Amino acid sequence: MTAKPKIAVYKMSSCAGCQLEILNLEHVLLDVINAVDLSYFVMARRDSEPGPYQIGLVEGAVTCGEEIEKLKQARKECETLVALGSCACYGGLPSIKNWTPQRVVESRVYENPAAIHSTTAYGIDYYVAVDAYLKGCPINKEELVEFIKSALLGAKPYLRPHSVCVECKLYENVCVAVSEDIPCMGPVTTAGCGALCPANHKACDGCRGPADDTNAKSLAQTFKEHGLNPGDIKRKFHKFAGMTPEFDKGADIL
Amino acid sequence: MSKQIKVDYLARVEGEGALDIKVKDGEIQSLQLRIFEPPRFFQGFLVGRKFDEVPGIVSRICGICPAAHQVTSIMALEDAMGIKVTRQTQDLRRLLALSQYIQSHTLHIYMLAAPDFLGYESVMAMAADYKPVVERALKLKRLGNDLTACIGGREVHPVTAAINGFTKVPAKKELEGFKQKLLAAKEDALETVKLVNTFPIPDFTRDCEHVALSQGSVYALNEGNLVSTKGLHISAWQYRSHIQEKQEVHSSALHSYVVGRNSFMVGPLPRVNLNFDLLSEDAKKAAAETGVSFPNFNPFYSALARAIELVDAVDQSIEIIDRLELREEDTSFEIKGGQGFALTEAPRGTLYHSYIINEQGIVEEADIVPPTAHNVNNMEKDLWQFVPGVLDLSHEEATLRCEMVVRNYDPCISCSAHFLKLNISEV
Amino acid sequence: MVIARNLEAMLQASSIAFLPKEKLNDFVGLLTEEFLLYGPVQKKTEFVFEKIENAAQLALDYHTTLLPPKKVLHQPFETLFSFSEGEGAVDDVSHVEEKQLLFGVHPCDVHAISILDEVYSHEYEDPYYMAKRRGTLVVALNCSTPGDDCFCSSLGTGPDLKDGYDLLLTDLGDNYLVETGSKAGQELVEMARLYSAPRVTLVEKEKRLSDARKKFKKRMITDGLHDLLEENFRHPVWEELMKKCLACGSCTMVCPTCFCYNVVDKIDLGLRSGKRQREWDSCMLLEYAQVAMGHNFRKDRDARIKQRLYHKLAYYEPQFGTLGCVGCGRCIHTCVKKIDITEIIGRIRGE
Amino acid sequence: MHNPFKPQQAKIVDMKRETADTTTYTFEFLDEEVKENFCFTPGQFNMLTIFGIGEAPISISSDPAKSKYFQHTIRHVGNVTNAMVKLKVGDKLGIRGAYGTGWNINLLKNKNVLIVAGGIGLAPLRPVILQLAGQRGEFDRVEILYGARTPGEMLFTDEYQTWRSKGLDVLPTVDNVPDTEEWKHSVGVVTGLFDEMQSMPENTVVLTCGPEVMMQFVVKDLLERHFQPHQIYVSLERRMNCGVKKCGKCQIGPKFVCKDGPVFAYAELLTLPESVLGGVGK
Ligand SMILES: Cc1cc2nc3c(=O)[nH]c(=O)nc-3n(C[C@H](O)[C@H](O)[C@H](O)COP(=O)(O)OP(=O)(O)OC[C@H]3O[C@@H](n4cnc5c(N)ncnc54)[C@H](O)[C@@H]3O)c2cc1C
Ligand code: SF4
Ligand code: SF4
Ligand code: SF4
Repeated sequence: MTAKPKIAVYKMSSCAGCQLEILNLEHVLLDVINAVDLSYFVMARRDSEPGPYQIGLVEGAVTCGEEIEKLKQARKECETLVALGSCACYGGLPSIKNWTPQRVVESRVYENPAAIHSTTAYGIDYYVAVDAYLKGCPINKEELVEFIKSALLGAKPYLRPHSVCVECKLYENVCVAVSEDIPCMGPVTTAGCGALCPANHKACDGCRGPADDTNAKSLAQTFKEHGLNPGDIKRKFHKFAGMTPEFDKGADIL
Repeated sequence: MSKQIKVDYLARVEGEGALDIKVKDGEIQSLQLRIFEPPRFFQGFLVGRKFDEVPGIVSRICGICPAAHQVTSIMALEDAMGIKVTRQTQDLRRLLALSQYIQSHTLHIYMLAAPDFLGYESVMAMAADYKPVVERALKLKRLGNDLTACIGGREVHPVTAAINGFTKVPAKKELEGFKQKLLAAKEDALETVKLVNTFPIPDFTRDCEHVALSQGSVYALNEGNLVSTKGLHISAWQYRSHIQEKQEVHSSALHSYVVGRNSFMVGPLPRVNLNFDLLSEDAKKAAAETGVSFPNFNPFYSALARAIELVDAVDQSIEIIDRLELREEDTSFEIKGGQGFALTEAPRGTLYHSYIINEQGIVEEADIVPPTAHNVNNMEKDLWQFVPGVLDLSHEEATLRCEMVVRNYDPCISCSAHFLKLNISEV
Repeated sequence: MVIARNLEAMLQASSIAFLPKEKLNDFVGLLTEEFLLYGPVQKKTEFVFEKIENAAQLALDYHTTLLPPKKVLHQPFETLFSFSEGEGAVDDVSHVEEKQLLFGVHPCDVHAISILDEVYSHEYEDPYYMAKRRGTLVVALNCSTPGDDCFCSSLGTGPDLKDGYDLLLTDLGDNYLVETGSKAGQELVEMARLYSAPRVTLVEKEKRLSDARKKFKKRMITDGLHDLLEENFRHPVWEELMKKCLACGSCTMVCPTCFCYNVVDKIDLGLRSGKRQREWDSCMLLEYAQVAMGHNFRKDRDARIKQRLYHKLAYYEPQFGTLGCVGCGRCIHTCVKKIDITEIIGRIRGE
Repeated sequence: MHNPFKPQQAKIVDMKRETADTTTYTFEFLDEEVKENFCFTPGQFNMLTIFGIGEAPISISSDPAKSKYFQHTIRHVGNVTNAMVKLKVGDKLGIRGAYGTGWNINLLKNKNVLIVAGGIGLAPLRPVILQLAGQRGEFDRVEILYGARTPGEMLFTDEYQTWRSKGLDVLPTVDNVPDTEEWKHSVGVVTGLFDEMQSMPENTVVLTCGPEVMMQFVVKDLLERHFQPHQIYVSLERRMNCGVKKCGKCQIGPKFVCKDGPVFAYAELLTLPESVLGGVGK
């Protein structure tokens, strides 16, 4: 085989949970290290090898000017740029702040907000071209491994594009929406997590963002019929992926 | 002669920080532990969200100790609504916390600290020469993660912990399976203590206040009062009257201190120092065999304290699994407005959450202080004392040593950046 | 291909016996010695088919399970074969017939299994399904309390059953009436030394079933269904459904007669070996009809909704000689939007 | 039990780059018995496997008379087909087939044959073209209209001469001609050739394959020229994961494209409720 592909891990505004998932690949970590070169990975190593890299994994939302610069640099030095996790895909949880005027949010946290240079939280594709999206908060490790393997094979990875409901059915979970009347985001959210929340008897929180052919409006309507007020519905859609037009439509219900 | 120690990206810590020290004629001119993670405004955007979203949201403050944030926020909210949980819920939360100790301590000892002491740049580099050691680390870490996933549904950002209980209680059979694995892991934990005890520990002691939760009857994790080596003894609701933050000109981070006194340290070393007698018998025995005495004020022994806690975590987990009967419980409750407080011991140290919620359950105010925010002040104080002692070393060596001082704390910069009120000095 | 529907074998074997309820435990115990036993068990507020070890686990008064017993024969995930570098495909997946038994299957699901038998043996045999099927006995259970969404009585697929089973139970209060439908079933009766029941019990059975028939809340008129649908391909109901439907795929995933699957290769990190797997797929999903270069033959949600309904109600018949719906009501129950196949047909009929 | 899902190992014995994104591969099965027994009719397809990546349905593009060494002409567009680019002569991969219902050569006997192909769509038609050429006397006029995007994207260009010498008419056209290329023939979509062709509806059978939109226009224009739906045969493309009527993906109405097709009489498609190739549907 040819030289091991070089991988860089970048961090923007995030909790580091997605990159931790790389180290959480214990059962295959040594195989991963055999197959690829984690060349730039500040969380795990002191020395870093300079670019260019074949694959750049970008974690986190972009929330300030420095990050925009850093991101553009990353785009330049990576052949394939991957949004790692929902923050990088859609702005993630940090994007909740976007729905309140920036000044108001800042003044809740800082005594002297004038010097804060925080920008609207966006996913990375707002600024640069992105080749692949590993959704989830955090990402699903299996999908990451799937992605790495496909990259080694030069193929497009199989990442589920459909709703969480599909996986709920494959694992025969009791549907929290139908059987317990708990408002669930599963029908509009991308699968790939193994329908984790419903499997744990909890509504899907929409962390993986809109699935293919999302009909958020219709789901929001159902939420309303089941007694949620507009504030509740807004909070559901303006959460991990509120910046996507698909979920924004759900939040729009009156 | 002037010298500059500059670490642009502090490696093997969670989050992004830098270290900048300027020395002139043997004297420190400036010392900055810079945190350049941009703020994410959790405390800002929590306002207006519903109380039951809080655990899931605060979890995302930190991917390394999400369960600690979740459980602490849940306890603060329960405090606000006057909810008392069952013994089973307490035990499961404890077990969840212990699983995170196992995971996080193993990660720190083997992947973040060991390379420093054994002379490698990373665990990946170490793997070539120390394969069995690395494999042991992976095994232990996986066990911690698996246990977190079993109780919490997932290792990073678990999902089951909820107000007044768990959305899903693990099956007794499942947990019993873990007992066997934990029994087997005990040996690995003891080996870890031995390994850490071989690390060359710099001779460095600094007299500072060590702060931790203390519960009297068990090794404190998420209950008890906050106590210290200098006589602090308060409960969660008194936190703000005793612990505050101030801005220092030389640093961009806000500095936590005990009112009327100084910076302080939280984390495994203070915990072991303050609660040594409550460690499991085997943990105490393992500690005794190292020949290191506690209480101990050399921060480089933090890794050893972690290893000792690892043994204790394994023992405690087994104990809890043995006594848990596990049945589905009624987790319903009534929403009430109010203010609540909680203090817990996350793997990295004391964590504080407090909320005010209104009658509809909407958050009106949130106050969160994570362990690293507590420690930053102390890290800098350590460095002020430490740096003069390494000035004779090569630049490279001195830099590494300074980084190690920071890594002793296993800092979690994402956490701190999002809660410390950054020093925003206008130029 | 005929399985357990072999009429001749059936007639020979046909006999009736009693299984007293207090003997159920022993009977199930006996079965578990011989077979991997799957039966309905309770899961929270719902029911699922699961491997069972004793009768106490069974919930025989169940309504409809979340997934049909299909999941045992055509599994949600299934390995087709493994492969390795140089060797190509290695058929290491045993096609040996496993001895298993589906216990307490409702008539609608028995019918659905018969339909799948047809699908999987039609022209090309599917070795994975057929191996499992050949080793599987079906102990059916007539329905006495249909669920809110059931409409099998409209389709003649329930609440009673005429064939497709090895044994057929009917709850008569203190006893189950046991009818044999195959030689294998007869052997079970003999093995368990069940007492034969007098013919008059069949009257009692009929009474219970006619009580059950009165309890159905939903119905679907099937007369001229094929033509009705053909004529109404452009009915306004489709556009309304397009606005309503979430395209989540649940309705097809739970359907006992849906058989579509997707295939994925799982290779290991060394890239030298792996396995080929199939998993359930759904025509309700956007990717289903997508081909290379992004072209999609059913991009619009209404096209997919129509595909599902037409396939069930108009296309199965020319393909497999039977309607593709057995009236189990799962697709109605599972739908977050409560889209209801019986209402749609009613609507088109102008009811 | 015979397992229809298990691919047989086959070896690449020859490769020929046709265009920038299309290659013709010649295969033989490794197993002697499989090689001996393999046969196919024009228009049928195989399922090609690259282990670890997946499977794709690909038509057989060679002469059915020489079934021991069969060919596939593959356009590299996705996972499986792109992985083929990296293969060399001697490399092995998995193949199973042949599947589907092809062009019915018997229906063409003593008739005029009009072949209309677009892009890669010429590949599934090549076996029938070779058969027509081989048994030339049994058919009346044979006309091949072929459109590609550019001259460089035309398939089998070195064979047109032979086809013509056997008495088949070949009319090529391209959508456009880049400055770097030379082109002496028509420019424009393939239906533009209808004005130039000899074929009239009388006693003619049309075989067409290409992108769906192209076929849609072909059918529409031919109908306007009074060809009847039953005279027109089309080869459809659908997603397929099995090739043997099990995975369900390729269904259109009660038809399985993998078995009842991929070749259909247009008249048959018109009976389906779902619209195919611009047919109204019911
Ligand atoms: C009967 C038939 C004959 C064909 N003959 C040829 C031929 O001779 N030469 C040629 O170059 N192409 C042919 N194709 C098209 C070819 O099958 C697709 O281009 C190919 O499947 C793309 O697979 P991929 O893995 O490279 O692409 P990807 O887009 O990565 O496909 C992934 C999966 O999607 C499915 N898929 C995607 N596109 C198609 C498609 N168009 N048709 C069916 N399944 C698809 C496949 O199952 C594949 O496993 C034919 C298609 C059919 C249905
Ligand atoms: S629980 Fe949620 S994700 Fe699962 S099937 Fe129900 S609605 Fe869909
Ligand atoms: S169920 Fe929903 S919230 Fe939970 S992990 Fe999956 S996508 Fe995220
Ligand atoms: S279409 Fe609906 S009612 Fe009919 S068999 Fe399928 S799931 Fe049951």
